[in-house]
Amino acid sequence: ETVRIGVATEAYPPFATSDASENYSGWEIDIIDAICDEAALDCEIVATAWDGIIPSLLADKIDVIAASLSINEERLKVIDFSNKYYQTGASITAAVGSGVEPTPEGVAGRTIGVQSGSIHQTYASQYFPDATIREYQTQDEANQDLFAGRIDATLADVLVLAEFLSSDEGTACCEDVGLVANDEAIHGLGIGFGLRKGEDELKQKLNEAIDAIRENGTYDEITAKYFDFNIFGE
Amino acid sequence: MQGEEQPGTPVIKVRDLHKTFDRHEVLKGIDLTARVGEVTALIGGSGSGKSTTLRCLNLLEIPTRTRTFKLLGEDVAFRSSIRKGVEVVDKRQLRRLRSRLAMVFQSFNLWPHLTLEKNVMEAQVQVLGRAKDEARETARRLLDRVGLSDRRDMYPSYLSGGQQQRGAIARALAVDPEVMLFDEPTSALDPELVGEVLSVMKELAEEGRTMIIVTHEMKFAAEVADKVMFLNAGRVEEEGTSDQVFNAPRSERLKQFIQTIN
Amino acid sequence: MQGEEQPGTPVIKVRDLHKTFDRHEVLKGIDLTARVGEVTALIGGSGSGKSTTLRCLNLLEIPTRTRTFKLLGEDVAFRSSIRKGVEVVDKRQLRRLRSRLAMVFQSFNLWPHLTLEKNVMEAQVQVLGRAKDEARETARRLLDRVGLSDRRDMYPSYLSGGQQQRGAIARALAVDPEVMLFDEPTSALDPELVGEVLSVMKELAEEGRTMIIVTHEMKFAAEVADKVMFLNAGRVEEEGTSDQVFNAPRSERLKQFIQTIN
Amino acid sequence: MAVNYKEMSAAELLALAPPGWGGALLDGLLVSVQVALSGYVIGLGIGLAGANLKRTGGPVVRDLMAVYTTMVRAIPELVLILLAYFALPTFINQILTGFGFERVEISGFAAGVIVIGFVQGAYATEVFRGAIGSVPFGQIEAAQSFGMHPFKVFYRVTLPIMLPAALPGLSNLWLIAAKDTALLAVVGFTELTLVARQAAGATKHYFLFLMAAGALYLILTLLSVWGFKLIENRVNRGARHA
Amino acid sequence: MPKSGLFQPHRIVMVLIAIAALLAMALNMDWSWLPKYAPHILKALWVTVALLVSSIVAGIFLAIPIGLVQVTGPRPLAWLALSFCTLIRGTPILLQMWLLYYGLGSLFPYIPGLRQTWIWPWLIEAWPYAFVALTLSFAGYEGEVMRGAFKGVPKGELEAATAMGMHPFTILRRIWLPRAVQRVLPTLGGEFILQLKATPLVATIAVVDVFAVFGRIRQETFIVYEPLLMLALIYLVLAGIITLGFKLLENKLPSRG
Ligand SMILES: Nc1ncnc2c1ncn2[C@@H]1O[C@H](COP(=O)(O)OP(=O)(O)OP(=O)(O)O)[C@@H](O)[C@H]1O
Ligand SMILES: Nc1ncnc2c1ncn2[C@@H]1O[C@H](COP(=O)(O)OP(=O)(O)OP(=O)(O)O)[C@@H](O)[C@H]1O
Ligand SMILES: [Mg+2]
Ligand SMILES: [Mg+2]
Repeated sequence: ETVRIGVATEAYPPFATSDASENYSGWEIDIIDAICDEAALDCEIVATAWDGIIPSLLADKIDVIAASLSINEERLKVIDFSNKYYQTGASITAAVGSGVEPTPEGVAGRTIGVQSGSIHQTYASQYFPDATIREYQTQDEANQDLFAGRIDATLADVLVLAEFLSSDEGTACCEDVGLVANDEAIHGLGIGFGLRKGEDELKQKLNEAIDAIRENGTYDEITAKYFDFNIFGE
Repeated sequence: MQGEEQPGTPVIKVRDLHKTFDRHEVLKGIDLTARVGEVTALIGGSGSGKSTTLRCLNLLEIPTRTRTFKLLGEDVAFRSSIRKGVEVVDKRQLRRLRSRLAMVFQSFNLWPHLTLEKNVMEAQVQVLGRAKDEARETARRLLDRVGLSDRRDMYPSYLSGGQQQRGAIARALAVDPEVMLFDEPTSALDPELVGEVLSVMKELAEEGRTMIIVTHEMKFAAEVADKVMFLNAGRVEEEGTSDQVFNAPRSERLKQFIQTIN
Repeated sequence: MQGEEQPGTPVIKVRDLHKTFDRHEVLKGIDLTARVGEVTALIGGSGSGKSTTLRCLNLLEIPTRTRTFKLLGEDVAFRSSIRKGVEVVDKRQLRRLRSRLAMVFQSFNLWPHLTLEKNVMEAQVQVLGRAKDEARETARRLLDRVGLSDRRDMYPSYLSGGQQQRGAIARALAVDPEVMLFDEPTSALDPELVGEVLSVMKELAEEGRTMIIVTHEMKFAAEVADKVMFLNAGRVEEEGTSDQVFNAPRSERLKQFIQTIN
Repeated sequence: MAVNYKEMSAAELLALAPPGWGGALLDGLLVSVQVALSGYVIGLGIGLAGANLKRTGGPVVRDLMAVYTTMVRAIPELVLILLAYFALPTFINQILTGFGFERVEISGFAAGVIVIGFVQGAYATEVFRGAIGSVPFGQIEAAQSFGMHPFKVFYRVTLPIMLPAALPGLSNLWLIAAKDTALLAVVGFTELTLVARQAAGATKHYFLFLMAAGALYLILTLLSVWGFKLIENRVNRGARHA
Repeated sequence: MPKSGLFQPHRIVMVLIAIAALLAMALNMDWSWLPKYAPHILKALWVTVALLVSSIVAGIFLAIPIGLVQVTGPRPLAWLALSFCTLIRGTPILLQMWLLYYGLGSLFPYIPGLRQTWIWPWLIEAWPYAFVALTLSFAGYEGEVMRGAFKGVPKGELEAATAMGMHPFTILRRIWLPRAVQRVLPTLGGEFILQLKATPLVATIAVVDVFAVFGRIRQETFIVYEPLLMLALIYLVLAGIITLGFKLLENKLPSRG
């Protein structure tokens, strides 16, 4: 039986982006391939709007969410997760020399772009009461607006921002101002595959496959193509 | 004041026909018998119920109450329910009977999206199930007969009123009706066009068609009708041969009516 | 066949008026003189150019070509360009002159979004710049005069045709026009309503108003007009006092026209 | 790996074959047209049925139809799409599994077709109702008096006679249907608008791709308008003042 | 239909069913999130209403000249207006919005010196783009409507004014425009509702309107039905208010003519 892997339609480089033939590529896609191979699962990529990715899982339109979804308490109430397959921090990127700092005081009075429905939005609304939060459908659009000067900073996954900072535009306009303080309740326990509750068999297969590719070197091999450091975390 | 029974097979026999619209009783017990080959003229003042009577005969209006309702030898049964009012029990019988009576309307009612020929073919194909070629042949023959063979590919809106009405007569003839019903077929026409329609109707009468005609053309009625019925306020006030009715009216109202008409 | 010049100040003097619509020459050289206090009736068959002549007089239509065009003592100058066609040189003069001629249309053309009183006030306020109170007073007086004082707060669509036309006359009178132009003011009315409008117009004529009237009401024209002009195919075919024109027509066409009218 | 879109010219970016996005845009257009067309046809069906129900149905049916047309025309299509895509399947499946049936899936395509058909149905009901009202009743009676089956009366007489009156409204509805497909982008359904946005996001050539999608929609609109003109000329054959 | 029709037996039953359904929803479903988000919803509701009203007002002001020049000329302007209407009506408003915000907006940073001007603070906000897109869209649709309305005013009524020597501008202001507006009034309620239905699209360009707030509620609570039903209800009520407003307005105007 095929397992439908839900990825977000919105570009989320370097983890997952689509080309003109609707082929998705990126680190996360490569990892999924490896895991499916390892677990001998017949996987099929199904693109879903990020905004509706959890409802899609619940509505049985997909079986697994593989869209850099952080494992956190709120989400655990509704869905189940595999073990983490990577973990990174959240950082703030701002215009060069803007004086923005990754603290509540450091962003006071500024406009911060976040992806709607992401943990970063939750974090920002909880910790940055004095900043104006602007919600974007995709992180990519937040980056664009940061480049365009329409927002002062953006809060997102450090790796995603690193990708942006390495692009021409990112290099030209912006800089990383550092990681925000960690809140495990929000940032969670790393990134895992989202599953419907009760799918224990599938969950176990995924967990075993994650362990296996970590062990046999496939994970590192793929990671080396995209990053020059360890992204698995502790 | 109903006339005595006469010889000949009755094709329509209706007794004590009542029709009420929203509490207003329009027909208050009409008796009508039409025999094969007979031409009946219905005359009467405006609002006396002539159209309603005619429309009840082919059941475009359903009678509110009636004792006998016999069309073409078949009894029509009605039933009444609160939700739907009175209706005919057997819908297929209704359609079958209607297809054997043909109606010609005051305002022609040719179908504007079909050419004249197609208008005449339509019921032949859709109701009688004739083959198209056969229907077309009949259509051409009948259009020729009413003097419209050169107009058969035109749409109705391009024809004069008289031409449209002759087309409507051809359309009615096409289903070989056993009875033809006419509701003031000339009253929507300009005076100079009336003649052409009446002459077609006169021919039909002479052929021995069974016809029931509502008309205001008294001269025409006197000439072609075997029987004339004078309606007044929903009742048959007087009835007889056209000679009796026009030349020896008995009731006051009929006398008055004949006077105002002339 | 133009009439001889007569005494009195001419308020309108037009010579050799031509008007062409899309290559079709509708007016082929009209001469017209209207004097103070004179009532001129324009008569003629349909399409002869009566309305066009009248509309040229207050320049709702711009003449294609004309020798003299004098309104209220002022010469009107025209210029012609390829892009805009013929137009009046001085637009302000145009508006000023128009405000001193008033036109009453066949189809009344009261403004439906304004009450009757507001209709009569509108031009007074917007064109003559009168104060609202003064305009309202004038409006009431004139509506009273045409017998509509009890209708002044109604919207035009609630009035009968005759009432609307009387309202339109009041609206025209409100700007104290020096000449009144009427284009078949009664022909859109039901026969029983014509009388009330004609009687208002007759009063105006008796008061000595200068009026030019296009009409098909020959009896009315014969009664009130000082001068009658008969138009035919874009030309003034015959012209004279109403007695001359109606009782002693010279041209064949006029004789024919008078015959068909009666 | 990742294509370097930076170096590519507009022509290359819009090329039909990948890495150009032209083919993807055209595929998106095709999908949009398919959804719009399916929804439109369903809408027409609902509209015809609805108009007849509104005219001849009992008071209860008429009121229910009124509730349907009013509600659907008042709620934004975007909200209806979300309801159809996320809430409707859960709801249906709760019922189905409750009765021991298999679960069904509502794909993005199905959700789009359902919503567009449902919305179009409400508008089409009104269009058809008005058009049927414009048919002289005598022409319908003439058909009845020949003993035609009511169904035939409708599709052989009433329908073709009312068509000229209905066409302008139907043409508007089609254009609305075609454009409403863009809303499916928010549930991640790959139609023209979403492809344009993906292309824009991937290449950073926002202006180019959004303009390209706009041009495609415009062409579709203009072609449709032209097509409806042709149909109109055809159905107006019998009318004296076509 | 008689006015007292509201109290026909089957209608009473229908209303009762509707009330029962609402009650069942209120009692059986999960509304625990409502108090927490109520302030956000109210604020966003204000955004929706403000965008709706402002874009309608501005759109109508644009639509009047757009409709007018198509009737009066001059040719080039008429042509321009027609093209504008075709363009707006021929493309989805979602796309227009994205074109303005992500397309046009992405070009501004490349304009040297723009960042230093007074206009920059406006350019970096999202709502001006939403406002402009909604306004242009409304102007495009209503321009077409106004064209028909201007054209539909009987010529004689304008000639009557011309014949009295009114200035063309006075005619427009006093006769033509009021008459045209009067003609569109019955259809305007429907157009307002269509515009209301276009407002949720602003959520896709980072404006937090009602639709966006409910998107966030769904994201954060993972509750699917309740927020959507509530959202539908809010739009129903807004549309109801518009309809009611126009009913009242129409009763105030002369019903004939
Ligand atoms: N569908 C209807 N609903 C209500 N009343 C009707 C209906 N049809 C006819 N009537 C009424 O029934 C009465 C008789 O109408 P009918 O048309 O039969 O008269 P008629 O004799 O044909 O008159 P006419 O010479 O004017 O055609 C009239 O008072 C008419 O108003
Ligand atoms: N705006 C126009 N464009 C083209 N032709 C016109 C126009 N106005 C009038 N005509 C033509 O000019 C001719 C004269 O028209 P006009 O209205 O002056 O006639 P009339 O004498 O008033 O006739 P009637 O008694 O029917 O009103 C007619 O042939 C008419 O078709
Ligand atoms: Mg009758
Ligand atoms: Mg005239």
